[in-house]
Amino acid sequence: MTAATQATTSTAAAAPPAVTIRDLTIVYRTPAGELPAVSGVDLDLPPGTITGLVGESGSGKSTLALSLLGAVQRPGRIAAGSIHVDGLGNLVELSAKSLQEARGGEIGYVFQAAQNSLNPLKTVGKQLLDLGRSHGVRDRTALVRSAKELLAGMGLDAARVLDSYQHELSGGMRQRVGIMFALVLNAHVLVLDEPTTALDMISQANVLKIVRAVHTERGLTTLLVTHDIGVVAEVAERIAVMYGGVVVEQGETADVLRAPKHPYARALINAIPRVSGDLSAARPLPGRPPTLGTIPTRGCVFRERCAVYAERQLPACVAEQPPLAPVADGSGRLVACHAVAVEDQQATGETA
Amino acid sequence: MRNLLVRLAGHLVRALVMIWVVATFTFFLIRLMPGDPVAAQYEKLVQQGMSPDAARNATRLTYGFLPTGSGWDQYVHYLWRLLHFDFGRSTQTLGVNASAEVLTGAKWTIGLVLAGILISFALGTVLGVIAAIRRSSGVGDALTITGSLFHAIPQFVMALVLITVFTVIWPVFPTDGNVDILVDPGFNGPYVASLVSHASLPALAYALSMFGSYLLTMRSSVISVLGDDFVLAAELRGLTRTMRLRYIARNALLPLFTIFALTIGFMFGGAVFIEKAFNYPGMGITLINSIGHRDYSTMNATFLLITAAVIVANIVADLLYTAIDPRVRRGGEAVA
Amino acid sequence: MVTAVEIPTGNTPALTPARRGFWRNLWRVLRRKPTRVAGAVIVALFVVMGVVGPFLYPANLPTDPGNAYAGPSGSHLLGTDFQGTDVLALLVTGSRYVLVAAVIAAACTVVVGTGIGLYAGYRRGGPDSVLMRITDFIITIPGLPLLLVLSTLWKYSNPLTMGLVLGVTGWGSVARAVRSQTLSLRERGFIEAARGLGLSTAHVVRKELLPNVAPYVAMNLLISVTVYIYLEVGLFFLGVLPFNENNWGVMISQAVQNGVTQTGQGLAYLLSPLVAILLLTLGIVLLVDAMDEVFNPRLRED
Amino acid sequence: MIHKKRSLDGATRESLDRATNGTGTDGTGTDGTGTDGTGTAGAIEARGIVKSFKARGDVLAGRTVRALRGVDFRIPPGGAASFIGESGCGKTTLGRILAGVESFDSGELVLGGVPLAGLAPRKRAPHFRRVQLIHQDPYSALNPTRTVESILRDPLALRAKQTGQSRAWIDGRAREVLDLVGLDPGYVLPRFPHQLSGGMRQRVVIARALTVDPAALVADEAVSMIDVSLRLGVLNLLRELRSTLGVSVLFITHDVATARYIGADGELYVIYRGEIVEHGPTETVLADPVHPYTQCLLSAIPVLHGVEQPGADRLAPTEPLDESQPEDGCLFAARCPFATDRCRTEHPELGHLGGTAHEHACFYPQRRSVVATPLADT
Repeated sequence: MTAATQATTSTAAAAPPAVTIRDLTIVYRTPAGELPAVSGVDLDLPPGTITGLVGESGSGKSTLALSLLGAVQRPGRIAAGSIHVDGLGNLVELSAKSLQEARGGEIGYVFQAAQNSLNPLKTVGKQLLDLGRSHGVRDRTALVRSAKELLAGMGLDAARVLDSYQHELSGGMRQRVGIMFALVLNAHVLVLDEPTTALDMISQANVLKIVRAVHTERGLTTLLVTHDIGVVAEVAERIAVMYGGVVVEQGETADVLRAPKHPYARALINAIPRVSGDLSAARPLPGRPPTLGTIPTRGCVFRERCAVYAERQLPACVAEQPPLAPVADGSGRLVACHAVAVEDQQATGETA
Repeated sequence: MRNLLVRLAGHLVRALVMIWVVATFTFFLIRLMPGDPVAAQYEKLVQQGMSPDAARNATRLTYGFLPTGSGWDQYVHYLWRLLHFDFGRSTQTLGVNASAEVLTGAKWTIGLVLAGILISFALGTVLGVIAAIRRSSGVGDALTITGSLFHAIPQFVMALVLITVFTVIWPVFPTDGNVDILVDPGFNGPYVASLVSHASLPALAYALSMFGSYLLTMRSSVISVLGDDFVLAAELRGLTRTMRLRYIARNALLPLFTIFALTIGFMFGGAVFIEKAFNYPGMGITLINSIGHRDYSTMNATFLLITAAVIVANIVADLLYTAIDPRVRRGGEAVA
Repeated sequence: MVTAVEIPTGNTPALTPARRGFWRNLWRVLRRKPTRVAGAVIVALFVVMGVVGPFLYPANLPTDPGNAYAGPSGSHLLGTDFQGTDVLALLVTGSRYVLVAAVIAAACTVVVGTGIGLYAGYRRGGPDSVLMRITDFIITIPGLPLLLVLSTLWKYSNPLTMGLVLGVTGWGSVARAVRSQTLSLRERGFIEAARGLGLSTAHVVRKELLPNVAPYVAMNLLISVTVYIYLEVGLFFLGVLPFNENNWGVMISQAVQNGVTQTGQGLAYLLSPLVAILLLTLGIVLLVDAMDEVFNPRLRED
Repeated sequence: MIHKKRSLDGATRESLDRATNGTGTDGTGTDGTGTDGTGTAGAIEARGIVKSFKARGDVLAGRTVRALRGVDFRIPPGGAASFIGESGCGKTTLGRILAGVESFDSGELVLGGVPLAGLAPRKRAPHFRRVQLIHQDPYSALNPTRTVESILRDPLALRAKQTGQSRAWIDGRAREVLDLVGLDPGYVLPRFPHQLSGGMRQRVVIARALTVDPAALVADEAVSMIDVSLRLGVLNLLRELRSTLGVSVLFITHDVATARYIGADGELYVIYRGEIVEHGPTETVLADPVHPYTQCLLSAIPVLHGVEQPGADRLAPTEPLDESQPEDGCLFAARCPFATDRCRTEHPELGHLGGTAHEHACFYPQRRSVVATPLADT
């Protein structure tokens, strides 16, 4: 735990993280008992940075994103851990009322573009007023004005958009309206859940450009949740890779992409076809990602598909899930792998 | 707005066609009746010594049908008179037009049906929302089971049970009729009280037999809306619970309009059972009596009126739906 | 990589597990909840009652005017009616007409409704709009008044005609629902794929579409039975139909006409058919709960 | 019983023979199509395919959307072609037309040397059967109420009936096609689709397509709904089928990288608003795109910073597609960063670039390096 804190403070200057997640465990009640979707996750979001959270289906990334708003949906619940948000305190301990005010107020959330995140029976403008009413905004004209500024800044005809129903907006427009709703009350933490899934390349590039722009303009702390490493690579300074409810690697995006340490991160990056370079470098990853019911309860969650385990058969891999620990190269990288830890020990042993 | 007018025009055309088909159907039904009552009446009058023309006229007045002439002539004549709301004369109540006979009954039926619908709709939708939101708790289960149970009980069974309980075992309500005949009609206390006490049980029977289906429909509609993305989005945007409930309820009510129209039709149709059980002199009783007395003019008029009521209810529901749902009202893809 | 593939010959592998395992599946799904077993038992009892029951009693039940409106007792388990006839005997002998008519009507509804719904949804275009106009028409015409009007022409004297008339006037909503399901299934890739593979329309309808609407159809078959029981019993209750065969509706009608609801005398006589109807409904509702699971492999597995 | 025991590579060779020569050697492949013996069996040729849709909803306005405005291409037997473009460009419609699922308004389609325009719809069906569509969504492409075994048996039983094969042939062939797609028949056959992963389902879909010995597979965003770590397996399978069975693969996608992975040695077609705006060997077009639309599209691909460096001429994202933009001149003019007055009034036709196989439809073709390249030190 403390190791993780040290690691991030060393990279992100002196500023304390805007969001600090410690030992977070989220379980879902199923007929087979309570199963963890997220187990013992530590994650820091340094202020003013975009962090990309990458994982496949069932990795727990969306559950983690929801927990940042204290909105894990039933039958899930936060079983352990804490989520400290700058200026709010520990979200896990907040009252329902303060949580409701924090959502949309301090922390903005943007849905996937393909999802219909607007009430189909009300215009955008009416829903904006509902938002204001829910958050006790007195000055309605100011609210509408800042909404219009945000929309215009994203290249939309603000007046027309406010007078539109959801079905009258295109996918790209809905996404921008979503961003407006997330930020109109001046939230300083922004969570984007699969913001570009189901968009084509050009729309995706547009949305990412906007995300980047509002992020810098408003000095946000942003978490971008996606299955697409390319999206993270394009906009995020930091990346966290999740698998089976666990963060397996975390670090500067360029570092991780250049030299991934965790076998899953490495395999995932190698499994992506590229637009240039050697095609034969791409390698498929055997097996399939685990679901809630099939995440191994003992040992490393990635063991079954792990090339390193297949080769070296470390007993520790079977015994316990490795903790997310800093690697010895001093890059501030965090990796949860027994093999990497052993290599580090050997390396330090040799130099000593 | 244009969408609304186009829709309305389409509805009217379809409604007219449907009423025409039903009218044609009853025309042939009555003419096909064993021993064709119209021809029988005509022949009887002629045998009694009336001139053929007089007999033809008299028969026509009674049934609204020409007893003689080509089938086509008779049919056109019948339709022409229907256009003038002339259904002929009642043969059970002498000297009264069939249309007047029906309207007397309709007055009572509409009152009952409206009362029943309002009560059951309000009860059913509110309980349906609760049943959906508390669906994983005992309250939700109990409501759902109650809903299915009441939904499954036939109207006449409900009526008979109510009668048995509230007039036999625990006699607090009058058994039958619409008003105490000993009370002076008019807008006075005793008369209104008598009206209300006579209407209470039948209206309750309607409400109890209908609220279950509203409850179940509302429940599944709310559950489906709860799964919509915008509900979670509203929560994540920090909308208050009240606000979110309002969003959910309004969206969930939309599909209920279709059901609403169907139930109105069903209630007019099913009025027969409850009116019979309570001997409440509405359209249902009019229909049964006309059939019992082989009063074809009244039967025809009642049947056509009930059909028309159902069609109108359908149109109104659809227009309401159009007015409420912006996806239909304001272009975009029509929601079927 | 390359391995010889042994082709099993002479045996018939599990070709159509869905069909062969239907009854076994049904049994397994029923056992999952005691309420379902109870439902199945109730329905089975009524079936036995309708099939065997009438043979247990003489064609003309004995009357005993001296013992009218008797309450339940050892000799008359459910009491007697206004003529002193045993109510249990009336109930048992009267079940056949009711059940046969309801089953015929439900079968009619499901066959016609599913057929028209599938055809209209699959063909779309012209045939679809014609069929749907007819369906709208059938749905909109108020059913009960129509049946009453028809009673001036038809005598509903035997369960067959009763069932057919009920079925012919009642298939509209099934057709509409099956059509809309078919339309949405059409958009699914597997229908397109089947046609792309050159499989015939008959195949697509029978093997791709039908299994997917089957749960809905089966549920409707059961629910229709209850609805038709209400309707026919209700028709007799209204007292406009002539009757020459004893059935539950006649019992209720007679009880009301003889003033049971006014005097409270012979309540058992009135309540017996009502309770029988409710019990049968309950049994069917409990069974319906199992249908979805029987037909949907996704729910069947744990 | 020649089918009693047969090795997989035997079956493979047989399929290969059939696909390339169009002649069944043992009677299993003679369904009478694609056997003109001129070596064009399996070739797919489109000439001026045009398709319009009536916009749904507003009946009175009756707006039509022109999905395809005269598309030409030819794909040799066993070839690979990728069609890329943003959503709404008509690429999906094109795939559906090739597979016979959708009709076309005008133009000519030649499948296996047989022109289809003159044929009655009934006569077209067997030819279209040689082109199988692999859907984007493997979840809806398989009937949820049936086991994999019964899904595969139906088309095989139809074949068996036509060619007089035995039941054993059906069983054997079902196992063969599963082997071909890398699935264990013993595991997969008795299972229902919902019991399989997305990747496995997509393999079953491909296996089902193989039951009719197709000349071509049209894969429409075939991996976009599959988990990232499983995608490459399915892509590799499509590549393998090309080389082992000689099936041509038409890959329709907005994801340029997967298009390249499938068809690096094939042709790349860039579609914009129902028109091909650029075409050429895949690697050539990616390395040296000359049409501004292609350049915009390729510029939009995220760069894997740390591993790749962005192309020197990478363009900023253009506005999204708007079908109401003018159709007079170049269809891309309104969004094009380089458009001139000529572009807005005159419509450029597809033409060859300096006598090469590289075609484009732009008045001002200009090579720009927009695609990211690998960093040297990795």
